[in-house]
Amino acid sequence: MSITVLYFAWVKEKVGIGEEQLSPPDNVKTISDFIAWLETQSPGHASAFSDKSQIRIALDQLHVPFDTDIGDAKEIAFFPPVTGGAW
Amino acid sequence: MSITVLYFAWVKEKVGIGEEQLSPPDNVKTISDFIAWLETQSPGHASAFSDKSQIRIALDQLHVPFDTDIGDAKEIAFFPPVTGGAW
Amino acid sequence: MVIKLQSEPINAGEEINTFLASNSNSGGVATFVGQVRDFQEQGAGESTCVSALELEHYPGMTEKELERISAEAQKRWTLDAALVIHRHGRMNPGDAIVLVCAAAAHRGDSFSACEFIMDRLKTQAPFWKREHSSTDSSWVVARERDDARAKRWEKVD
Amino acid sequence: MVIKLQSEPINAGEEINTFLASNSNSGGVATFVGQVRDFQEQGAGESTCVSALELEHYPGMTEKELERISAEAQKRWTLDAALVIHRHGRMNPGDAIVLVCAAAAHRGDSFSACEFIMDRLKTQAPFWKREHSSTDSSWVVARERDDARAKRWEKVD
Repeated sequence: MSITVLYFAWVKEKVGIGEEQLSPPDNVKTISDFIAWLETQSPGHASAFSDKSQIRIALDQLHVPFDTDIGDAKEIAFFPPVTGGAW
Repeated sequence: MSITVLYFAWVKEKVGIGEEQLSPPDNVKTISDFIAWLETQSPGHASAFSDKSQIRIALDQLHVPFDTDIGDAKEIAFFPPVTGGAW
Repeated sequence: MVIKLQSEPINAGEEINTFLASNSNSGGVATFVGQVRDFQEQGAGESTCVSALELEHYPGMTEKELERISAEAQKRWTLDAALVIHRHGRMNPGDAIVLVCAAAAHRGDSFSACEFIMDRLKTQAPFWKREHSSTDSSWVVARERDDARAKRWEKVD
Repeated sequence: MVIKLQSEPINAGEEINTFLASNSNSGGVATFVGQVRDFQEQGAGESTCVSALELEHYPGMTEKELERISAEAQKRWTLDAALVIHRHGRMNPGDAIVLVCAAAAHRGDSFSACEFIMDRLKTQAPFWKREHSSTDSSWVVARERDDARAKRWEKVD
């Protein structure tokens, strides 16, 4: 399986790129599995995911929790909690 | 004592005038007393005050209830419950 | 805190832009515009056409009441500024009758103040509405819903 | 229901006037404008100067999320129309970041829908803010108050 992986804000800065196409091994089922595998890919990936309480996920552009099955999703995005204006 | 009396909306239409200067007798203490006396002044006044549940009062431009003492107020106004836009 | 009472049309967008510019450091600005509709609900899904609306008011008391309401809003919430513009006299469907703006650092304050001012205004500001249709003209009767909405705020006193 | 995402400045007053004109038969229109402030609270009364703000977003998801939020508002309240305009990219203090408008027959619906859209937007729409001062630039951390505000609406689900 091949999936588009997107990173935003400081997650992107830590990983070093904004987008990549990845094919995780078959034993990767949930998003937590996927993150564990991502952390082994580079020191940048490891650093981006060092504090998971600050990571949010969207699967095919929908907010989802860490234990979600990736299934046949085409796009997964990792980013910090969202922040808008100061009001 | 002389007091400026104002009428608005359909209260004004029923009384027939928007403003008058009146000197009620000494036994008129509260607004209820004043209305009872007003009702004897003309059929228009009587008709305006026939349903007191539809009358609201401002004494010197402040909303007040019927049992308020008129004291040395300079202006008293009678009008229907207020109505603004339809929103 | 600015109160304007006018018989001229209200240009809501222009007034809001002026208000935003003079409060450019307020994070949030909530506003409300009340417009003249071209129909009046008669209950049971019925409605009649409204060709014009006339708003009588109590000169002197209206301004004071709007000021009292705005002052009360400023006491209850942390506001940077508030603006109330109310029209009186004759107006046409689609015209703005009232514009309320509230600027605050936090949006909760601006929303609550704006809604409070509107609710109080509807039950306290001395305006009386007469609706004109093609055949008729009549005073509008006050609605209990407005009293109920205004009473909600008494709990927080 | 209209969603606009743009890097160009938002002319709030002009957009509001257009919205009012296309919803002239809605009795009430509630709007909210969020503006870039020229300072950032640091807690304990401290604040630092903000010279510019940069809003990164997730193209594609942002539009979908704003549409989901507006659709949810239309399901919860009786609205005639809703408009959300959000800016992204670099902006200056005093600029409008977001404009939300909600038109309804009754003001309660327009206020609630507008506030709901703002609360949801702050916690769900994928925007990340970077503040630039004269010496520094840093990502802004999400605040718990926003989560608390957004959670209020879950009770009415």
